[in-house]
Parts: sequence; C-alpha cells; structure tokens
Amino acid sequence: MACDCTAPQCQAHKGGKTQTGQAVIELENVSYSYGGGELLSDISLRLMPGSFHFLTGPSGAGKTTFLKLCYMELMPTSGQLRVFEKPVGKMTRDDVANGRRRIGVVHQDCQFLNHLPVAENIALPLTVSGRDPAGEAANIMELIQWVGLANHADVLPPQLSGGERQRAALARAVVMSPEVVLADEPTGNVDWDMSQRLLQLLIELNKMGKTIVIATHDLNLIRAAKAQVAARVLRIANRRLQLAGADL
Amino acid sequence: MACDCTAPQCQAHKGGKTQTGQAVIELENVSYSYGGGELLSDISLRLMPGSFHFLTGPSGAGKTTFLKLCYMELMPTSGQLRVFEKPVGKMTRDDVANGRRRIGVVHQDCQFLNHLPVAENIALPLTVSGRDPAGEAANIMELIQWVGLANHADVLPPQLSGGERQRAALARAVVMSPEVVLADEPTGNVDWDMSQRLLQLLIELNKMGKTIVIATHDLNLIRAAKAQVAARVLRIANRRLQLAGADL
Amino acid sequence: MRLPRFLTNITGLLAGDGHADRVVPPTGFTAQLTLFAAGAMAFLAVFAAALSISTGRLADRWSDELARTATLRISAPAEQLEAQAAAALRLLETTTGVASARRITAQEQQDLLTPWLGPNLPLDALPIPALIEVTQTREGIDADGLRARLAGEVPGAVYDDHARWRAPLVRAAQRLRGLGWLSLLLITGVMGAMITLAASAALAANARVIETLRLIGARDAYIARAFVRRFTERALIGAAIGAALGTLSVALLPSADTAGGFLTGLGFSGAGWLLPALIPVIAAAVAFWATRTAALRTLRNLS
Amino acid sequence: MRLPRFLTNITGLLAGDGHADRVVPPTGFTAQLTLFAAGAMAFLAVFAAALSISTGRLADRWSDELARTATLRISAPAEQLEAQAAAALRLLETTTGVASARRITAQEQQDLLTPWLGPNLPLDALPIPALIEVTQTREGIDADGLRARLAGEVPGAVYDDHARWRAPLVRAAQRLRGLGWLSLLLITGVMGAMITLAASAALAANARVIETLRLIGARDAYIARAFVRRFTERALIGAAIGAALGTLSVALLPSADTAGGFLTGLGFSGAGWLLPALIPVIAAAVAFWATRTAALRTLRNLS
Ligand SMILES: Nc1ncnc2c1ncn2[C@@H]1O[C@H](COP(=O)(O)OP(=O)(O)OP(=O)(O)O)[C@@H](O)[C@H]1O
Ligand SMILES: Nc1ncnc2c1ncn2[C@@H]1O[C@H](COP(=O)(O)OP(=O)(O)OP(=O)(O)O)[C@@H](O)[C@H]1O
Ligand SMILES: [Mg+2]
Ligand SMILES: [Mg+2]
Repeated sequence: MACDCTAPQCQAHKGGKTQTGQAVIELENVSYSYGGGELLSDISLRLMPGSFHFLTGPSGAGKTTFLKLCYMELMPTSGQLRVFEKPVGKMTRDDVANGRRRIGVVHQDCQFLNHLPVAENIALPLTVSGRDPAGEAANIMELIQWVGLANHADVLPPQLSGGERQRAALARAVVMSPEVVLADEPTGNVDWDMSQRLLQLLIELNKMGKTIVIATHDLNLIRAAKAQVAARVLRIANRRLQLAGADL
Repeated sequence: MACDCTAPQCQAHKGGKTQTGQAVIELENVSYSYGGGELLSDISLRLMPGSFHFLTGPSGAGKTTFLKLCYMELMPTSGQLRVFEKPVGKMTRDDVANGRRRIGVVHQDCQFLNHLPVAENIALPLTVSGRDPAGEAANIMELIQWVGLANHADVLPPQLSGGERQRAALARAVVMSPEVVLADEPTGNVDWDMSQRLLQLLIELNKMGKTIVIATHDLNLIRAAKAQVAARVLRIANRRLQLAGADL
Repeated sequence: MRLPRFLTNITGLLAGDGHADRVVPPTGFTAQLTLFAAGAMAFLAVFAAALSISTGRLADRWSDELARTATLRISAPAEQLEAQAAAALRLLETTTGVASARRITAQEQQDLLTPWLGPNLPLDALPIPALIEVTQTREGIDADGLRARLAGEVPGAVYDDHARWRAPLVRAAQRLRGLGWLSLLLITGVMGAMITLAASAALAANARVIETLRLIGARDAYIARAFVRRFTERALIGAAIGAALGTLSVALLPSADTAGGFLTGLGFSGAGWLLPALIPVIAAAVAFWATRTAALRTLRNLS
Repeated sequence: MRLPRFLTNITGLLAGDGHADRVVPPTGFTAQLTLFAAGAMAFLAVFAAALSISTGRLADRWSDELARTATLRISAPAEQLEAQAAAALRLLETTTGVASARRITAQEQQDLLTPWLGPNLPLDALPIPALIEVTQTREGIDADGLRARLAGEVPGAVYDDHARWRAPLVRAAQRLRGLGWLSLLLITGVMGAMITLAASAALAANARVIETLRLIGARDAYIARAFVRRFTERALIGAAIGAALGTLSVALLPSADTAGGFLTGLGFSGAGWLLPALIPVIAAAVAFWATRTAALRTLRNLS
C-alpha cells in the first residue's frame, strides 16, 4: 500500500504499480509548529518506494514545511518520523547527511555556490559525498543538456534567469540518482514546454523505481502527469494532509 | 495607440480603451547584450498610460532583462529608451531614483530587508522617498490584508513562505500607487485563488489609469485577465518582441 | 488586529534622527568587527601615544639637561685661582650661547668628591681647581671658539661640555622618541586600514540591502548617508571606548619614581591627557571617509 | 560542445589537496580582512616583541651591571691603609655573594678624579682613601651583614652599593621591560581577537554556502575542514607576510650606538631573530581554533 493517510478517503486508493518493501519516508502522527500555533497537525503518511505524489494546498499552508520535515531540515515537534526506516530522533548528524545523499531536493529558493560554475554546482552532491564527478562527466553533461542548460554550463549561477535556476536546481537534485526526489515548486518559473521536459525527467526516474514528491500550484502539470503515471495528489489545508484524488 | 511594435501584426491591435498622451515607457530600436551575443535585438515598443500587457516567452528568452531595461536597472546597449518621456542616457542617478518611485516592480527574486518586519518592508518605498508611512498606515494595512498577509505583518521576511514573499513583493510594488507596475512572475508560487486576488489588484490599478506589465508563464492567468481587461500579450522569442494576440 | 505593533514600528521609524538609520541592519559580525577593530586599535594607539609622549619628554629632558650644562675647570696656583675664576666668569658673560654661569661652592665640590675621597679629606687645604657650571642656551656654545678665547685669557681653564657622556644618552633618548612616534604612526595606520577594511566588509555584507534600496527608488545620498552615519557612529563609539580604556590603563599603571628623574613614568601630563580624545575623532573621520567611499563604490556598480 | 571547460573545472576540482577547498569562496572583503588583520597584527607583534626583548636586555644589563658592582672605600691613616685594605679583601673573599673584589689602582683613581680635580693634583702625596671594586653574584650581598662585619674588622671601610644611583635606573629598566611585555601581550591579544572576529565575519558571510552544503548531504567534518583549512591558510599567510615585513623593518632600523652601551638598538640578537617565526604559528593556531568554533557553531544551528 502506497499511502497510509489518516484521512478516511485514503483507504480507497491503492497503488497503480506494485510496491513492496518498507516505506522510504514514514510519518506517524507528526505535528510541527514554528513556535506559534501548530502549522501541521497529526500527519500520518507512508511514502513507498516508486510512488509519485503531488503536494498542493494554498500558499502558506505548509507544503515547504512538510518537505523540510521529509529531508530532515526540520524535526517534528511531536510524532514519529522515519526516513529510510530510521527514526530521525535517533540519527546522528552524519546519519542525516548520509540520508540526504539518498534524497534529491529542489528548494523553493534555489541556492547555489555563486563562485562555482553551474556545471560544478550541479555536480556538487557527488563532490561532497566523495564521489568523482569527472568519472560521470558524460552523464552530467547529458543531464545538463536535458534541462536545457548546455549553453550555461560554465557561467556562474547569478547570471542565470529565474527558470534556468530552477532547472539547475532540478538537475542538482537528480544528479546522484537519489531514491527520493522532493521538488518544491520546480516549474513555477518555466514555460509549459520546459515544465513538460522537467516532468518527463521525474517520470523517467519514477519508472526506475524512485519516489517522487512534487509540491506545486500548477494543476495543469498535475493533469499532465496523471496521464502518464499513477500519481496521487496530497493536499495540505487546515493543518491536515488529505488525499485529493477524484476532484482533479 | 497603445502599442507600437515593429512586428507587423502589431498594427492590427488597437487599444480597447482610449489612451491619450505620451508613452510612459518608450523603446526605439533597443538592443541589449550581457556581453556575449545580443539577447534582445532592435526592440521598439511604446507603453501607453493605462495599458495592460502580459509578457511571455520561453525561460531564458529575456523577459526579466526586458523589465530591467524598463526600470533602468540595465541600460540599452544600443537604441533609444525613454522613461516618462526622458531619454535614460540623459538621466542623472537621482533622476533614475525619482523615476523608479513612479514605477512599482515585483522582482523575480523578491528581495527584502531581512531585519525589518514585513509591514515596514512593504512601506519602504514610502520611507525612502521621504513620505510618512504613519500617515498612510490604514491604507497600508488594507493592502496587507488584501494580499493575505495580515497575520504576517510583523514577522521578518525570512519567515515567509515562497508565495507569501511574492505577495509581499507585490504589495511593496503597489504601495506608492505608481504610474507603472512591472511584475516579474508575480504568481509563480501562489495558488489559483490567490493569483486571482493579486490579478484583481493589478486590474483595479489599471482601471485607475496605471500601466501594468506582467511577465508570466501562466496562460490561465492571461486568459482570466483577458476576460476582464483589454490586456495584450507580448512575446519575446529569438531576440525579438512580438505581439501575440489571436493565438491565446 | 495586529495593527498596534506595526504602528509602533512606523512610529519608531519616524522617531530619532530620521528613517534612514533603520534601513541599515543593526548587528552582525561585521558590525562587531568594526566596533572591536576601532576599539582595540584606539586602545593600542593611546598606549603608543603615551609611549611616544613619555619618551619624547624623556628625550627632551636628557638632551636639554645634558646638552645644556658644561663645566669649566680652572687649575692654577692658589694666588691666581680667584683672579682667573673671575676672568672666566666675565668671559663667559660675553660668550654667545651661555645662559648662565656659576661658581660651584666648596661645599658642593666636597659633596661631589666624598664617594671617592672619603669625608675626611681637607679639601680647603688642597690646591684643588675651581669649577664653574655653565648652562647653555638652546643655540649652544661654539666650544672651539670658547676654548681658543680661554687659552688666551684664562690659561688654566679646561672646558668640558660632557660630550663624552652626553652623546650616547641623547642618541638613546632620540631613538626612544623616534620609536615612540613610529609606533604611533604604525598603529594609527593600522587602525585606519582596519577600520577601512571592516567598513568595506560590513558594506559588502550589506550589498543586498543597498541594491534593494536603490531599486525601490532611494537616492544615492540617502543610502550613503544611512550607512555613513551608522558606521561613523560605530567607529566613534568603538574608538571612544578603546581610548577611554587605554587612558584608564595608562593612568592606572604604577607611576615611575620621578624623583629618580632618569625615566619618567609612562603617561600623559597636563593637557596631554586630552590627546586620547583625538583618537576617536580620527577613527570616526577614517570611518566616515571609508564608508562613504565604499558605499559610493557599491552604488556606482548599480544603475 | 562546451564540455572541455567543464571538464577542466572538474579536473581542477580533483587536483590539489582535495575538493573541499573549492567549495569555499576564494575572495571577498572578509578574506582580505582576515589576511590584513593577521598581517598587520603580526607586524605590530614583531615590533612589540623587538621592543620587549630589547628593553628586557637593557633592563638586564642595567640591573646586572649596576646592581652587581659596589665600592668599598677605606679611609685610614697612611700606615694602616694597606693593612686594612688587605683585611677587607680577605673578608670579602669569605663573604657570600661576592663574585670578585679588586683594589682600584692609583692610576685608575686619578683618571676618575681628573674631571673634578684637574690633572695636576699630586694624589700620591695625599691621604686619599683606598677603593675596592666589588662585583656581586646574582644572589647579591647582604649589605647590612657585610657592614656589621666590616665595622668590627676594618673600621675605616665604608661600603657603598650604589643604591642611590641604582634604584631609579633599575626601576626604569624594569618598567621598560614591563611595558614591552605588556605591549606584546596586548598586541598578541588584539591579534587573536581580530583574527577570531575576522574569521567569524567571513564565516557569517558564508553562512549560505554552509547551509547549501549541509542540505545537499555534506558531513559536518567535510564542511568544517574546508573552511578551517582555508582560513588557517589565510591567517598563516597574512601573519607570515606581516611578521616578515616587521622583522625586515626592525633589521633595517638604524642600529643604535652600542658603544654608548646605555641603550641598545631595537632588535633581536642571535636566535632571537627566529622569534618572529612564532607569530604566524600563533596566528594560524588562533585562526584554526576560531574558524573551527565558528563553523561548528554555524553548523549546530542547521539540522
Ligand atoms: N522559519 C519560519 N519561522 C516562522 N514561521 C515560518 C517559517 N517558515 C515558514 N513559516 C510560516 O509557516 C507557514 C507555512 O510556510 P511554508 O513555507 O511551509 O508554506 P508553503 O505551503 O510552502 O507556501 P507557499 O506555497 O507559499 O510556498 C507560513 O505561514 C510561513 O509564514
Ligand atoms: N547578469 C547576467 N550576466 C550574463 N547573462 C545573464 C545575466 N542575467 C541573465 N543572463 C542571461 O540572459 C538570458 C535571459 O535572462 P532573463 O532573466 O532575462 O530570462 P527570462 O526570460 O526572465 O527567463 P525566466 O523565464 O527563466 O525567468 C538568460 O539566458 C540568462 O542566462
Ligand atoms: Mg513553499
Ligand atoms: Mg525571468
């Protein structure tokens, strides 16, 4: 079973694809608050390997916060969060770093090292995990070409346009072929054709068995994806996570 | 005549609303290059008071660059650019500053002063132009409420979500009731309902005679606007600016 | 309604000496750095100033006292001694460069010689020479000219300008004075460079703020003024604290035995205590200039 | 294809001492600041070290030479003089704290007195006292004990340990030495604080870089190492340049007339010239510690 929400409609949804084994990310009654009132309350969810989820909800609902919990930038204020079957509370800082190498993230505000060329920024996850980017230069270049940055491989990030930054961020997120890709509004600044290309990349990865979560406001993107994979739509509203399926 | 493009189809488009007087921003055979090849070539356009334009084009085409020319962050590498009837080449730095007070801008990467609360950031254009924000506190608060940030007026900008930043940036752009509003992808990170609210704000301003230019990839937003105002769509592709009307 | 706090902020914005100050982030490491650099360098500068003033005073004293006293020794048969001494005193009266000349009394002579000869030696009974103490004016005596005149008029007189003792002491004192000024110069220079760099670093850290302000229509003068005021203030406060602590430390140093007179205590004297007050002024001036330059440089790169 | 340059970059990334270094921005004002702060403070520290070593040497010399010589003056009727002098020398031989004792010859005595008495005084004919020059060991002589013994055995002897002359000179020298060490301490302290602050400021300027690295899966040790290595290097280079320039300046200062012997020139002697090499080591150690602390502090705030 791909999804294990507490929301009642959840049980109706079964994975379109056979999914076995343990959840890669598992939330059990997780709540989160930045200090004021609770932003996310009592959320339960199991992200199975090979599943494809969209995450929607009004601006300020907590989508980014939810993703930050998933890649351990934030720790739940209550509840149990397990990433790759390990409770985050019991992880050392190095465990967290190692876990992140298995999760590719596109942040909403794409941050790069401004003194390194785009290509090196995209290869950075390899570098920091001690792998040799030179050995994978051909793959990296193919990836850069796919996201349409071949002409920008050796410029510095501040010289990229808004959409180019998002594409570079996506390329960096997938360069390690991570088991999970969390993308926060990855197509907010790109045109429709490019967003289809980027979606294609994520669908390809999903077909290889990777878990994909995309936070987005773009309903057209969700429709386009649903035509190709068994994507499910999660919706955050009023501090809760719901599975929103039929209404799309 | 609201638009004076060099593109042939341009002549076919007449303003839906009577527009008189001089163009607020006028480009005459303007080209721009960041140092490599030309990014924008030989662009001519007259933005008339009270006109409403969308600006589209693939990611990296030069939309942001075009807007930067309009608010004088960049200077044309060739051609004539007049802002409020004054050639930018002949402006002093203080002329530029004064000109910008008549132009509200939503930047693609919304920058704020991170040490000042959101409300003060929104009021900043008043402050730096020597006007007294206290005298307009009621108006400012109404604006903050309209963009849905009433609960975030006194938090610091780093604590805003992506969409909240965009809304704060739009509020800051319009707080002075500027004659021109240039918005670069102002709805890339907000949900559909909110984007309608923001569009409403800009349409309201347009009805007051303000000139609006919105760079966006969101075709639904353009459709929604066209249902309400006589909006025209400019498209940047292959270094040229074209008026794309019928195809939407 | 969340209005109240917002209104308070707006009011805060209006109060004080203008809105511009609020647009500059109040804290951060570069702010601390500016404060500390100004403070530490001011502290050191006060020390260096105290050192160079003290050694300057010392050098003056040594040069003056040693260079401006000389001795005339008159050896002659007892019956001629008084006559020759009187002649020598007359001659000295008409010599340019002599401020005063005085016969050393027998008692003084006895005191001087006691360590060597013991208290029991009957000096009065001995044909000991007469000694005249000569104090020179600032211009000094032409020693060779004087010796030539003495050879003619007071044959028994030997003029000793203590050159043998004086030279190394004066050299040493002048050297100390030079080192003092050198330290002061170095430290003031380092203070200036440090404040300049700290201000530049702080300004670079605020490049985004400047850009944002410029893009929403702030004039150069407004932006520059805001930063210049804030940074000048920081340098002034930092240097004032540093200079005050430095002055306090100098004042609290155990004072040297001035009775010994050989080396005065480190410290200022009289109006000299006001000198440290100059240091914050210099620091503020440097900060003003550095911040202005850096701010305008940053602004020049923005259109 | 744009591949070649990209490949070169990747190769550059692999070359040298690891990838980690490249993730730290190489320039910027805070980098310059670290370099300059380390350099300037090292320069001043070398000066302060030279000052304190020179004054230390001076103080040693003065204390030693002055404190360790004394005079014994024996006034006695002519027939007893030789006997008493011999007795005094014997007594001094058995006194603890006496390194050597020597009768001053008549000629030496004459030379000492000439400035006061003239060359013609027939000293041999006079009942002048005998003088014995005493050199003390480092432990010193118990002056009161010696005087008591002398009163019994050599009634005509007066022991003069030059205390009257010595005290202010020794005080002055020790004071100079103290000031030298104080300056060195102050400047080293300021150097440490400055490097710490500069490193913190530079690290704060790189907070984004650290955050980005941490979020893409870099381990703490990797990030800290990259920054620590870079900053330690900067402090080391800056301080090495500063110390070298300082040493050069000290060496180039016109050397004082050591023949005068009163105040030696500012400078190091012998192995002392190696002392400035310590300063970059201290600077690097401070930078290492400061950067590590600041980096780990920054990282602790990130999950
Ligand atoms: N660091 C923070 N401190 C305090 N509050 C925060 C912080 N970050 C976010 N918030 C608040 O938490 C709420 C949710 O933020 P979040 O970024 O998760 O929203 P989102 O769903 O991603 O919105 P958007 O679609 O606009 O990006 C927002 O109201 C925001 O103001
Ligand atoms: N400062 C710069 N220096 C050099 N090249 C730049 C700079 N800024 C932008 N560019 C390049 O100019 C091109 C156009 O950039 P621009 O930001 O105008 O695109 P855009 O149409 O706004 O794209 P997007 O929809 O992705 O925001 C891009 O290819 C970008 O890489
Ligand atoms: Mg978000
Ligand atoms: Mg853009």
